[in-house]
Amino acid sequence: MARSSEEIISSLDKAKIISLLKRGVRLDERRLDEVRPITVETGVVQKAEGSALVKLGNTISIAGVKAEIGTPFSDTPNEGVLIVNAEFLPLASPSFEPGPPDENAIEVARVVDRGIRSSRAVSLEDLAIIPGKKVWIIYVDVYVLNHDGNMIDASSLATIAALLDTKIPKVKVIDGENIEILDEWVPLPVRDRPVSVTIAKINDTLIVDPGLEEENIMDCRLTLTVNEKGEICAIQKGIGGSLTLEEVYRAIDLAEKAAKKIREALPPLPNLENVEWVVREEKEEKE
Amino acid sequence: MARSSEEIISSLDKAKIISLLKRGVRLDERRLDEVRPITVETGVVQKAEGSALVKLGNTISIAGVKAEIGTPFSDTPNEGVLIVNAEFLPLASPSFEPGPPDENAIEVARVVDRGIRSSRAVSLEDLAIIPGKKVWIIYVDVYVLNHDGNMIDASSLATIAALLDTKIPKVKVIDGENIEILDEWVPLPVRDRPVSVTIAKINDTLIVDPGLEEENIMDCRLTLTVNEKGEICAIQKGIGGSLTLEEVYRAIDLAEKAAKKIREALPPLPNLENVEWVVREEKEEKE
Amino acid sequence: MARSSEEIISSLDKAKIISLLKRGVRLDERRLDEVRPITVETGVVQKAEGSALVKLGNTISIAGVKAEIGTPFSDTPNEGVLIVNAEFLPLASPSFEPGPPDENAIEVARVVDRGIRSSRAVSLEDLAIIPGKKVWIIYVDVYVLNHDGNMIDASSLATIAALLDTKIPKVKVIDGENIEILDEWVPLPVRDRPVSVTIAKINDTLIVDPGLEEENIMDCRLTLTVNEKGEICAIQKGIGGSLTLEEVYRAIDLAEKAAKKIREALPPLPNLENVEWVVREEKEEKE
Amino acid sequence: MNSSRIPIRKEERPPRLIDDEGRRVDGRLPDELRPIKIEVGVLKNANGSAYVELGRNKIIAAVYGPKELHPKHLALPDRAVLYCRYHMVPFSVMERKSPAPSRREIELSKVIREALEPALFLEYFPRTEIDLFIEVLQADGGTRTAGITAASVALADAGIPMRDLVAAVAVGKVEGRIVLDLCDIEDKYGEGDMPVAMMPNLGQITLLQADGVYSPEEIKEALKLAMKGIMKIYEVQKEALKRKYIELKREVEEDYGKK
Amino acid sequence: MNSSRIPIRKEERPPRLIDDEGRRVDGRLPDELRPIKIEVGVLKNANGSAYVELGRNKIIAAVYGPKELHPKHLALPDRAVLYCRYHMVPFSVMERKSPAPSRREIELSKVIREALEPALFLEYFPRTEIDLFIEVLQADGGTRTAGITAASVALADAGIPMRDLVAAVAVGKVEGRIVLDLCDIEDKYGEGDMPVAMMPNLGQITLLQADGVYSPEEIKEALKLAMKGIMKIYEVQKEALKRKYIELKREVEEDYGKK
Amino acid sequence: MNSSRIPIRKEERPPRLIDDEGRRVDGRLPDELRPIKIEVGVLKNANGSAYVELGRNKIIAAVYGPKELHPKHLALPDRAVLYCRYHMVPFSVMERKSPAPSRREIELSKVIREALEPALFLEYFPRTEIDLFIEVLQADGGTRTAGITAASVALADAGIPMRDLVAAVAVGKVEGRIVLDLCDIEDKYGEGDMPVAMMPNLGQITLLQADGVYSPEEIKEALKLAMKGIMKIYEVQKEALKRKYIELKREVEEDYGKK
Repeated sequence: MARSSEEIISSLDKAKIISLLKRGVRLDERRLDEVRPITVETGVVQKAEGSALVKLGNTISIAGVKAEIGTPFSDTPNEGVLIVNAEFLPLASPSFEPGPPDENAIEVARVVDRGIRSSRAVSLEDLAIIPGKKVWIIYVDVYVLNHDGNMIDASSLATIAALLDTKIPKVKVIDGENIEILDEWVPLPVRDRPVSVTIAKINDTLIVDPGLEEENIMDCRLTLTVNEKGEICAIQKGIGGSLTLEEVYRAIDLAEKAAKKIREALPPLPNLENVEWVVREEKEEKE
Repeated sequence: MARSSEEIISSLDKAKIISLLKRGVRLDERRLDEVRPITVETGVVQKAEGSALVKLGNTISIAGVKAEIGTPFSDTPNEGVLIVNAEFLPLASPSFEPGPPDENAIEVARVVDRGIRSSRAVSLEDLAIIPGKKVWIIYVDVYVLNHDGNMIDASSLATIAALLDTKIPKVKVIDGENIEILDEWVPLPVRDRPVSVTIAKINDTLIVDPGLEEENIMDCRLTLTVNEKGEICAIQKGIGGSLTLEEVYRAIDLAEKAAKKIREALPPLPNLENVEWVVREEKEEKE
Repeated sequence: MARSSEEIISSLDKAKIISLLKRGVRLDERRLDEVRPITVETGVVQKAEGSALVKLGNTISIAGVKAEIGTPFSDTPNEGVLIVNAEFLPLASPSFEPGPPDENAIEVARVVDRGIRSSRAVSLEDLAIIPGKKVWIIYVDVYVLNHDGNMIDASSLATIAALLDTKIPKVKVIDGENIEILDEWVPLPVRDRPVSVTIAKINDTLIVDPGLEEENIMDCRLTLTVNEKGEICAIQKGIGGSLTLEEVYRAIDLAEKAAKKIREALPPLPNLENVEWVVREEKEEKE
Repeated sequence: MNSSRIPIRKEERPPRLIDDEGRRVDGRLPDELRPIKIEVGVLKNANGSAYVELGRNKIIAAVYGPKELHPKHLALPDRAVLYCRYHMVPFSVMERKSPAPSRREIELSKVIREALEPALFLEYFPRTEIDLFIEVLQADGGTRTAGITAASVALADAGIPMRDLVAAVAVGKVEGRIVLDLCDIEDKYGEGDMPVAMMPNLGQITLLQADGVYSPEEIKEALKLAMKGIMKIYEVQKEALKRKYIELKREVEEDYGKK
Repeated sequence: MNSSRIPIRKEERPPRLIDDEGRRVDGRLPDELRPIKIEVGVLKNANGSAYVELGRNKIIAAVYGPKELHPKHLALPDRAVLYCRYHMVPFSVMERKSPAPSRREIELSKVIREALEPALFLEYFPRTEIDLFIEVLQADGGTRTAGITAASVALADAGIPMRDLVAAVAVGKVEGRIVLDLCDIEDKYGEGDMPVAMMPNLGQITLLQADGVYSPEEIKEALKLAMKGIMKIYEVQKEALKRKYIELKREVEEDYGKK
Repeated sequence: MNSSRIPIRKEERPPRLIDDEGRRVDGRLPDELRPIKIEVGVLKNANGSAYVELGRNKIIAAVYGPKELHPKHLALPDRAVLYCRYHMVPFSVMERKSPAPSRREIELSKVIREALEPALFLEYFPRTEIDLFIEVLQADGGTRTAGITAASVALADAGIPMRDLVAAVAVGKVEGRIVLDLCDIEDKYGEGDMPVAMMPNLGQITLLQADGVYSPEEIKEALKLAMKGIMKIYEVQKEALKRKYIELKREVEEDYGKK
C-alpha cells in the first residue's frame, strides 16, 4: 500500500528523467519505443516439464512448469487446469520481503494468466484425460530473480517460453477408467504466443518497457497483451494516475509494434500435427 | 484483549449514563426493559438459498444461507451439517480491522449456533440424503454491517430469519447411491424460532438490549436464548464482571418477556406438513 | 533469529560458569559427563494410544501418541506413516510465545524424528493395512512443559517412551478391501530404543546434557542419537559456533556412554513374537 | 478443483446471448445500462457510505478517515495512504465463496484503489490513512466497476476533497458484438469483459482492464460505449449526492423549526 | 466432515445414563463431584502454576507476570491486561485434535479470561500484562471449569492479589435430571451442559454458559447445585494453597536450620 | 499423504548403487566430487551474489546488508543479526513442491545460518541485519551444503568481513560404503546422508548433521572424506572470487582507459 523505500526517489532524479524525456531520450539512452535487450533460455531446469530464464535488460525471471494429473474444476469438467503463480523473491530487490505473494505479485500472476487464457494459448480441452474426472493440471511458477523494472513483461515472456518448452507424457486410458502413463513425451498443446507489452506514462510521455528508475516515477502504466494475429488479448492499467482515450490508442500502437519485436525472442510454436495427448484403448469385453 | 479505542469513554459519559439509569432512564430514552425498534427483511439476496437483513436500532446484520451436498461428520453420520460463521466487517465500526474473525466474532457465531442447535431449530436428521455418505451442508454467514451495540442479538435474529427464508431443492436418491437434484424447492426444516436476548449489567442495574454507549461501560452482559415454548436454550455470560444468583433470575424474567416481543418481528415457521426433502427410488432390478 | 531476552546473560554469570568448568565443575555440581536425574512415567494420558511424561532435571516433556487409519505417502505405499510434531508451550518458559512451532521447535521435532527413522525404531512396513491404500498413521505430539535446558533429549526420550507405551487395535482385512477394527490391542512394532545425547561446547570444554544457564552461554551443541547397538543414528550440530574433528570424536565417546545410562530409564522393548497387526480373511467366493 | 461437488443451482448457457432483434438475455439493447440505484449515507458509523444496485448487483461502500495511521512507519510524509478492500460475502454468488480474501479479491482491491487515487487530493492529508471498504452483498457481473461507482460516492459523502467523481462500467464482447454493462450470464458465456473507470468531467481513464480478444478498432468502439455508460452513471451519482444534501438540509431546517 | 475416517476407539452411548437407583454411568449420585486433586507450584519457570485432576481430566495452568507488555501501544494506562490461552494437546481427546487453536478454544480462552478478571486487582499493575496458560493434557468433560479452578490457584500461587478465588464446575441435564459435574459421556449423550464459575466467598457468578433446554425453574435448580459443588472445590483449592504454604515454610525453616 | 497421485516421472532404484569396480550410478569413484561451477556477482541488485552448479544442482545465493533492522527492538546492541532463508522453487524437484516454506526448509534455513555465523565478524556491525537468501532452482542431492558453499561466496562478494570462507559437502553411506558428495539417487536409495561444512583454513566444523546408521569408525572415515571434498570446493570458491576480482579490475582499468 505504501510505496517502498526504493520508490522514494529524489526530485532531482525525477526532474532529470523528465527533462530527458522531453527531448525524446531515456536515462539508458533508449528510444521511447525501444525495448531493452532480451534473452530467452529454455530448458534450464531439467527436472521441470518445461522452463525458461528470461533477461529483459537486468530484470531476470525464471519460469518452470510442472504437470500433474488431477480433478477438473466443476464448471469446466472437460478441460485441463492451468495455474499461474508468481513470486517476487527477496533476493531480487532490497524492497522485497520474504512471505506469501503480495498484491503486486498476485497482479503479475493474474495479468500473465489472463493473456494466456484469453488468447487460448494452451488448448485446455486437449488436456482432458477422462472428462469430468481426470485432467492434466499444469502449474507455471514464475520467479523474479532480479528486479530492474517491468516485471510483468519479463514474467509473461518467461511463462510463455516455459510453456513452449514443456513436454508431458502421453497417457493411455483403458476402458475409460484406468490411466497408464506412457514413456512417450509430447509437447504441450501451445497454439499461440501472446506477448505482453507495458507502456509507462511519465508526465504525458508514453514509453515502452519502463526500467526501474522510470517505474519509480511513472504516473501510471498500461499493459497490453498481443496475440500472434496482432489482436489485443488482455489489458491492465496499473498504478494511480490516469490516461486519456488518445493515450490509450497510442499505447495500443506502441504495443503492437513492440510485441512483434519481442516475439522474435521466443521459440517457435510446436508442431502439433498428428500429436495425441491421450490414447484410448478398450480391452476385450469380459464375458 | 485490550479494549479498543472506541471503548475508552470519558468518565463524564459514564457518570451521565449511570445517573440516568438510577432514575430508570436510558440515554436514548428507552425503558430499562425496552428493545430498540426492529425490522427484519428477508429475501434480500436472491442468489442465496435464504437471506435476511436485520436492523436493531442502528445495528445492522445481514445473514445469508448457502446449501451444498457434502459428507457428514463421522460422529453424526445420519444428520446434515449446520455451520454458522460470523464476521464483523470493517465497514461496520471504526474499531473493526480487516482480517479473519477475532474472539469476539467467534463468540457471536458460537452463541448463535448454540441457540439454534440446543433448540433443534433445524431438524438436521431431515437433511441426511444418503446416511453416512451424503448430507446437506447448510452454511449461515452473518455479517455485521453497522455496529451500534448488541451484535449478538442482531446476528442471532438475522440468522434465524435467513433460515426461515431458506428453500433448498428436493433430492432424489436412486438405488440408494445416485443423487439427482430436482427442480422442486422446499423450505428448510425449521421447527423453532429461538430468540436471543442480551441483558447488560451497569452498576447493579439490568437493562435489555444495550446500545453501543451502554456496552462500552457495562460491567457484564448475559445473553439468554429463548425458544418458542419460553424455555431457555442457551446462556452466555460475557465481559469481565459478575452477577449474583438473583440478578441471573431477574435477567431470565427480562429475557422471557423481551423474547416474545422480538419474535413478533420474525416470519412464521414454515408449514412442513407433507414436505419431503429426499425421495427415494429403486430402479428395476437388472437381470 | 534474535536471541531471546532470557539468553542475554550477564557476563558475570558467564565468567563464573567458565571458571567453574575449567576446574571440571558445573553450576549444579554435576560432573562434565553427568546427565541430570531422569524419570520416565508412561501411560499418563489414558485417551492417548500411548503417552509418557519425562523429567530431565527440571526440564519436563510430555509425549502422546494417536493412531489413525489413512492413506500412505505415494513414494512409500507399503509403509505406515509416522509424524512427529513438537511444540514449546508458552507455559514452559517466559521466552516462549503462543503460536505455531518456530524454527527451534521444528528442529527438535525433526531431530527426534530422524533418530527414530534412521534406527528403524518403528517398523513401518508392519503398519501397512491394505498396501497402497490404507495404512496406520502414527502421530506423536511432544510438548515441553518446563524448559530448563536440553529440550531435544527430553523430547526424544518422551517420544520413544510414548511409542513403547503405545497399543493399537488389531485390524482385520476382509477380501483385501474392507477393514474391521478388532477389540484386541497389540503393541506398536517398536524394535529399537534410540537415545539422543546432547553435548554442549563452552569455551573448549565439552559437557553432557546442558542445563538452561549452560545453554545460554554455550558456543555450540552437538546432538548424537545412539541406537541399542551403540551405533550413531542421527547427528545435529546446533547454534553458531564450531567444532574440531577431535571435539566431534570426543563428543561421540561421551554420547555413547551417556546413552547407555539414559536408556536404563526407558521401559523395555515390547515382546513382538507372534504379534500380528493385520489379519486377512477371504470370504467365500460369491457364485 | 473438485468435480464431485453437485451444483444445486444451474446457470445454463442460453442458446443465444443476443437475439435477431439485437436484444440481450435480459431484453436490453447493446448500449443499454441495467437499472441503477444509488443511496448515500446508509451506514451511521462510517464517515461516508453508499449503496449501489445495478441489475442484481448489491454493493455497499464505506469510508473511514482521514485518520491516524498505525503503525506509524507506514505513514507517508507528503500524503494520505488510501487503503482499499474489495470483498464478496460468501452468499453473494451461486456457489458459496470462502470468506477469506481470494487472489481475485486482492487484485481487485489494488486496481480499485488505483482507479480512485487519481481523483483524490491525498496530499491534503499527510501522515494519515483513508480506509475504503467495499462489500459485495450480491454479485451479478461488473462488481468491480459498480464498487468503484459506490466507493466514489462514499468518498464524496465522507467529505474527502476530489478532483472529480469516478464512475465506472464494464463493456465487453458478446457473440461478436461490443455491448454495455455485462450481466453475469454475459460475463460468463460471452467472449470478453472490459471494465473501465473514468473521471467523466476530466475525460481521464483511471481503470482499464480487459480479457477476451479484440482488434484495435473493437477497443476504440468499446471505450466509446463505456464512456456513454459512464456519463449516465455519473448523472445518477450526482443525483444521489444532491438528494442526500437536500435531505440533510431539510433535517437541519426541521431541527431548527422544532426550536 | 469426513466420514471415511474409521474411529479406533468407540464411545458408545450406554443404554441408561442414570439407573433406577439414581446412579450415574460412573456410579455417582446426581449431586456428587468426581474425585478432585489439586497440586500447586508444579512448574519451576512459571511465576505460579497448578495441576488439577477432576475425574480423568488432567489440566495444568501457569501464570507469568505481571510483566512489561509488547507492543507497548497495547498496554492500558490504568490496569494490567490479562491474556489467557486455553489449549488442548492433540492427544487429550479420543480423536486427535489439530494443535492449532480451534474456534472452540478461542471462545473458551475468552470466557475463562472474563471469568477470572472480576477476581483480580488488575488496576494495581497498570501498563503490564499477566499471561495465563491452561493446557488440557486429558479431557473428560468440564475442562473449561476445571481449567478455571486450576488457573485461579495458579494466579494465587503467582502472588497476584485477588478479591477471592474463582472456583468452577459444570452442571447439566441428563435424562431429564439436573446433575453435578458431568463426565464426558454425560456431556456427549446428555441433554445439556451448564458451566458455572463463582467467587464463592462473595457469592458472585463470573462465568455462566449453557447449552440444552431448561425451564427457568431448572436453571435455578442447576445454579444451586453448581454452588454446592463450587463450595467443595473451593475447599480443595484452599487446602492445596495451604499445603504449598506449609511446605514452603518447612523448606525455608530447613534452609535456616542448615545454617 | 495421497497415494492417488500418479507420478509422471519415475526415479526407480537402480539394481546396484555401486558396481563391482567401485563405480557409482553416475560413474564416479567413492571419493569423487561431481563437476562444480561457481559464478560470482550474478545478480545486480544484491550486495553480493553467487551461483553454484554441483552435478545437476543449480543454486543461487544473494546477500543484502548490513542494513538497518526493522522492527528496531529486534536489533542486537553488540552485533548484526544474520537472517537466512533457504528455499526451493516449486519446479526444482520431480514432484511440484508448494512454494510456502516447509518444515524442512525452516530447519535448513536455521542450520545454514548457524553454519555461516562462526565465519562472520557480526560484531563489526551492531544493530544491523544481514540478509541471506538461497534459492534452489534445481535440486540434485546436497542442496544445503551447495547452498552454504554459494552463500559463503556471496557473503564474500558483498564484502562482509569473514574469518574464513565456509565450504560444505555431503558424505554418506551407500551399499555399506562411505562415499563423497551424494547425488539424489544415492541420497534417496542409500543408507545415510551426512552434510558437513567447515572453515577449511581454520579446521573448524560449522555444520554437521547425519541420518542413517554409522559406527563411530565410519563417522571418522566419513568426516575425513568430507574434509577432502571440502578442500577441493574451497579451491573452486577462491578461484571464482579471484576471477571476479580480476574482471572487476579489468573493467575499472578499461573505464579509466576510456577517459
